[in-house]
Amino acid sequence: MKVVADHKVVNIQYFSEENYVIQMESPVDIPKIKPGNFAEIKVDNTPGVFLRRPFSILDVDYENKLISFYVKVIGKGTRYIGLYEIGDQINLIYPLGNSFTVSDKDRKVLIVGGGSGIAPFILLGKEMVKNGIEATFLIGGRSQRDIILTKEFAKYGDVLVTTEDGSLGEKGLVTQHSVFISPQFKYDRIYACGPDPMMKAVAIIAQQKEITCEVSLENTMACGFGICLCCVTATQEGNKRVCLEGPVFNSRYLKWQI
Amino acid sequence: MKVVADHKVVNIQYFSEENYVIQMESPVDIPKIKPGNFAEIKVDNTPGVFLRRPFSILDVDYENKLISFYVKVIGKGTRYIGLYEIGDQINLIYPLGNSFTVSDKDRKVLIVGGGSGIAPFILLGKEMVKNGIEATFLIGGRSQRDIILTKEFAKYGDVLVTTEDGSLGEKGLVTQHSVFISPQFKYDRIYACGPDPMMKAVAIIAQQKEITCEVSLENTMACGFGICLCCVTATQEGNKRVCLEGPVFNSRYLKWQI
Amino acid sequence: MADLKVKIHNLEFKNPVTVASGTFGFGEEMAEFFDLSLLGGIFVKGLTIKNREGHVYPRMAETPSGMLNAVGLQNKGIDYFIDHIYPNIKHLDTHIIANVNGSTVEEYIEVTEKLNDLEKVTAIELNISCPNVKEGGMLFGISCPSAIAVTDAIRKVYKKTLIVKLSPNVTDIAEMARAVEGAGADSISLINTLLGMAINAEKRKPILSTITGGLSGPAIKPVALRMVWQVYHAVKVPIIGIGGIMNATDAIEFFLAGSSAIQVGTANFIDPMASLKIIDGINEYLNRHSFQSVNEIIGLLET
Amino acid sequence: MADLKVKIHNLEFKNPVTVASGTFGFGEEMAEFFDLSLLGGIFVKGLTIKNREGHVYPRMAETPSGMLNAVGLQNKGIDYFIDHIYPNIKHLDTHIIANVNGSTVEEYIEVTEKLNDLEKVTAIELNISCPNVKEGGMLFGISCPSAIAVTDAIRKVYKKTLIVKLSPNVTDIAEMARAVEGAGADSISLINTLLGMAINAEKRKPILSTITGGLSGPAIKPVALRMVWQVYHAVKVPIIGIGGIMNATDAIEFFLAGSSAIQVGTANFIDPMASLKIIDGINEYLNRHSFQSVNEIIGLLET
Ligand SMILES: Cc1cc2nc3c(=O)[nH]c(=O)nc-3n(C[C@H](O)[C@H](O)[C@H](O)COP(=O)(O)OP(=O)(O)OC[C@H]3O[C@@H](n4cnc5c(N)ncnc54)[C@H](O)[C@@H]3O)c2cc1C
Ligand SMILES: Cc1cc2nc3c(=O)[nH]c(=O)nc-3n(C[C@H](O)[C@H](O)[C@H](O)COP(=O)(O)OP(=O)(O)OC[C@H]3O[C@@H](n4cnc5c(N)ncnc54)[C@H](O)[C@@H]3O)c2cc1C
Ligand SMILES: Cc1cc2nc3c(=O)[nH]c(=O)nc-3n(C[C@H](O)[C@H](O)[C@H](O)COP(=O)(O)O)c2cc1C
Ligand SMILES: Cc1cc2nc3c(=O)[nH]c(=O)nc-3n(C[C@H](O)[C@H](O)[C@H](O)COP(=O)(O)O)c2cc1C
Ligand code: FES
Ligand code: FES
Repeated sequence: MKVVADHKVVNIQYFSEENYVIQMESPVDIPKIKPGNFAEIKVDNTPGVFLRRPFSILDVDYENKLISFYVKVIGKGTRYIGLYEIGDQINLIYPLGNSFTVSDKDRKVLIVGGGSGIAPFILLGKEMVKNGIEATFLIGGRSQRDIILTKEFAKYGDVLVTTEDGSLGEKGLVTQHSVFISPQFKYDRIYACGPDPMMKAVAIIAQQKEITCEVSLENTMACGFGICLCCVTATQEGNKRVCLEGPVFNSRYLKWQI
Repeated sequence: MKVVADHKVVNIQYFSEENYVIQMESPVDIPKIKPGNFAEIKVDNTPGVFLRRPFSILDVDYENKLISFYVKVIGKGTRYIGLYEIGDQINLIYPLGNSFTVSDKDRKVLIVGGGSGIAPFILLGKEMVKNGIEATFLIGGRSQRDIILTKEFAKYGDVLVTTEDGSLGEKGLVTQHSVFISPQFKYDRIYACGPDPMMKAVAIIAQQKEITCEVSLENTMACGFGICLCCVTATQEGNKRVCLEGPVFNSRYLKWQI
Repeated sequence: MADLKVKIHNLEFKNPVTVASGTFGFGEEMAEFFDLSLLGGIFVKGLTIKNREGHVYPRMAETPSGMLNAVGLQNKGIDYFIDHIYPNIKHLDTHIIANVNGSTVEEYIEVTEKLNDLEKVTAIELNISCPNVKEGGMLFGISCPSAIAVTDAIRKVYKKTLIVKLSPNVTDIAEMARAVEGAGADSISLINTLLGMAINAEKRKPILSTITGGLSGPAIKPVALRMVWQVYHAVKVPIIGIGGIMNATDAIEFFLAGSSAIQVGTANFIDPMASLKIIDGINEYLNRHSFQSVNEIIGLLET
Repeated sequence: MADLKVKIHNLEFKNPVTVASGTFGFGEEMAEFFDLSLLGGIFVKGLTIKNREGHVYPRMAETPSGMLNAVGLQNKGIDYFIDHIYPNIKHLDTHIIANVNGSTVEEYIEVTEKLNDLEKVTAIELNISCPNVKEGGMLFGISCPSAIAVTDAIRKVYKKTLIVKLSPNVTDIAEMARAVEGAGADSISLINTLLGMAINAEKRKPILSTITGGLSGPAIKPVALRMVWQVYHAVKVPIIGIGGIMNATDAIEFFLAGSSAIQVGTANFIDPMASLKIIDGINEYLNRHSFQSVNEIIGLLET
């Protein structure tokens, strides 16, 4: 069964005006969350916001019933969520969607995140450690201020960084990082989440190198749990719901115009 | 010109869960407010609230640019206004509507208020004192908890009270108060504001006693400043806008079904 | 507990709260939220004769108190429904009503004929009102002669309860209702979505891939209520009210205007438990106002 | 500062932002808020041949992101307008456009003929779309032959700019638009209100004294945008877009869909300064996107 419940805001940490992590307390035991799962957040009392908003689950603390999200301000809803106060109630539905494949056959994996696309990778990092898989995180952003949570990622693997303005890590887009042209480049799997062009570029590289690549897609969702058919993406087997058969897809399964 | 501006909430005082006074600070000098004038309050971020809500101006402090309202919780808007926090901004339009007649020919007046209908009578009381007119306030409510601001009214005249359950003052409706059958009953004018049936009952008594009676009407308003024609009341001279030609009318001018 | 049972034609519904076609999938996904047998009925996602991929992305736009959709009747076709979906939902203790679509009268007939044999599909809802695709039949639903033609044809091949779903995109809804009643509809459901459009001003492009789409949600409730009320005064068959129903108060309004049952649509997206809450709320209202049965308030509006 | 001038027929508007009939009175009350000469134009409250008291209270109901009204064309009649209102507003440096109503073609003609002589009334808006009263002519506005009849009759007696205001309560808005264009309309304004209804569930009564009323506000914006876009592709005359415009972004959407000017309606009730903010916002948008003139974005939607 899914959780549909009001959650109490217990912490909001701003990294910049446009990035924050919000943590909430669940009134019930949190069911097992898999890396890539997301939640639908109801944003109350916000003019112009009618539907829920989907967010990847950043982290969970099962013991203390805490769940957190990393939010990047895009519009009305994402701005308003960050204005909640400690103690306010927010209605959540989760866990939604499928999750990233974690295979104990893998030895080394590359995890590529851009923007709010890093959100599902804390939970993925934990799974990697649990399964003895060596993870490398490649995090990209426009500038230094967009690169957050690197200390957290460092707990689960190596962290590489690119920024478009060169203010942190290598200068350029994630796909221009030297790791891709390094002779030591040898990964069993690549995971990517971020803006579409970034995921497509990563998928192309993966294809060239014949490495399995899983991407987590964004999409405009009305429901988030499979009943409206608004969120489809074209696949080898026809249109699939990003919220139910996704958001994680093997990149070769997608009919992307790459 | 009218004030159309965001005002800062500086105080909210609850008398009960359903009654409060909210005070706001104006960013500009407050123009002269006459007793009976009202304001249109914009209630932001409240689902289901699309239009502004009209409220009589309870009191003004010109020097400190403070304006206050007495609000009785009726539905969504009136509940939400009371949940604003100190420092929040609320958009107001005022002064709107006409006002009670203050005539220096009057010696003694009776001011009858029920429920939130007492709101315009603080400013009216002040005018009475200023003009040397002796005012008697007759305040009615369901029970003791509905009778508020009596100390304030006492500054401007005698205060009589009725409650339906007899928990304060005389038991019964305002119109059943003994003042009306007292041999000393002699007023030059009666003012009334409150629920329609109450105002009608007062108007009938005034008519019988041949005393001028002014009532302040409520009405569902879309604009509050005369442009939508949604708030009309039938008068001897046809439909008049309660927000512009009113809210104060001589009761004999109205085509009430009394 | 008030009596919530209502009748639509010769079918008894345990309560008047059903879910609208296209807003509840085929029920399967929603079983993760609550016991579907609590519902009065489930109008499943629109069915067509063949597999349809629907429209390309983007298919959705948020609007003030509503949304536009351009799903375009994505479904795997009637045969897939019969073989792979029906077996999973036929055990439910609620009415399963198939939403039938076609681009020609023949297609409507073909789909309907295949549904005749499904014991647990106790009724069909003839969708002549989907604004999104030719197959959705809005062209049938906006002119009397064609609405009569398709209803009449289906009436001839379908013996169980025939519900016809009307489009609000017409000048005279009462006339449409009388037309399909005359052609044999056992019940009328309304409204489907209003044809609307949304634009991204910054990109200077329509938000939907199809440019226009179907408007649903609370924004359309005043139009839906008005049409239900007009149709209630135009026909004798029971009406199933649809359009922006978010809570029990909304549902009560539709009963008062003349609906015998209601469909919860877009509300399911925002609160998957909405229909259960509405059932509870209706009961609470009936008790509070001392009605024994929901039937007492159908069309009770005092005008 | 971008060039905000637009042309409607042979009239130049200093900017494309006007205010909708019935939502701005006759301007007089609004002069307390700002200098009315800043507006592109003022569509004054609907006029009829005789004094009309309008409908009895209640005339208004709030709805999700909108409102219903049942004012019923309250006005003191055309003669009163000419004698007592026109003199007070004729000095304004903006277009004053009279909204003409009637219950018969003759009444429309009578009102129009009296307006011919008012120099500062540079255009009339023929209201064949008020859902509230017979005199509002919605019956004219929902069938092509009658829309043609009244437009044609007025065209014969009115030499200045003739704007015809369409009702959205029709099956085919493009057909209506072509009909009135063919009958001589110089411009088409749309949409008037959608016919809707609101119910007080607790009292089991309609909220409006007239049971049904006209729905306006952001709720109807998607329908309005869709109709403007359809009409833009159906006629050659300039379109004045109306429906739920609350801010400059909404206005831009209407220009992109094909409007040459817009009317701000219900928004005036919530923010009397809305139209001024919209003028500023349009200018800001044009500058930000490097357009020289608002004319460049009319109908620019990339589909
Ligand atoms: C499965 C999934 C997981 C997500 N996880 C996260 C996360 O962990 N952290 C995070 O910050 N964001 C995440 N997002 C994105 C997030 O849902 C959107 O940023 C949010 O819904 C925007 O809401 P808003 O009200 O702020 O923007 P709005 O005011 O609704 O929109 C602002 C602008 O952004 C566009 N837009 C909004 N949402 C999307 C979208 N999903 N795709 C494309 N364009 C869009 C709109 O068209 C509009 O132009 C996720 C999305 C999905 C589908
Ligand atoms: C000129 C004027 C001055 C006013 N002064 C005050 C004041 O000083 N203090 C105060 O507390 N209230 C005052 N009111 C009343 C106040 O405006 C309403 O109580 C308020 O608008 C209700 O808003 P809401 O969102 O809480 O209720 P809603 O949720 O909008 O409505 C709740 C219920 O109350 C009914 N209702 C709401 N407003 C009215 C109304 N005006 N007339 C009849 N029925 C109504 C609705 O139909 C509905 O059934 C005044 C009204 C007017 C017209
Ligand atoms: C995403 C979506 C898909 C829909 N698909 C169908 C459909 O397949 N068949 C149909 O008859 N109606 C369909 N509808 C219309 C709904 O059944 C309903 O008539 C409409 O949404 C109005 O109700 P609401 O405002 O409660 O959503 C769909 C609506 C939405 C929002
Ligand atoms: C209270 C009210 C009164 C109206 N009166 C008229 C009128 O007299 N003549 C007319 O053509 N339209 C009238 N309208 C319709 C508006 O001009 C406009 O077409 C409609 O409200 C849609 O625009 P909006 O959503 O911006 O309000 C009225 C609308 C409202 C809300
Ligand atoms: S968002 Fe509704 S099916 Fe995916
Ligand atoms: S409320 Fe608009 S005219 Fe009075």
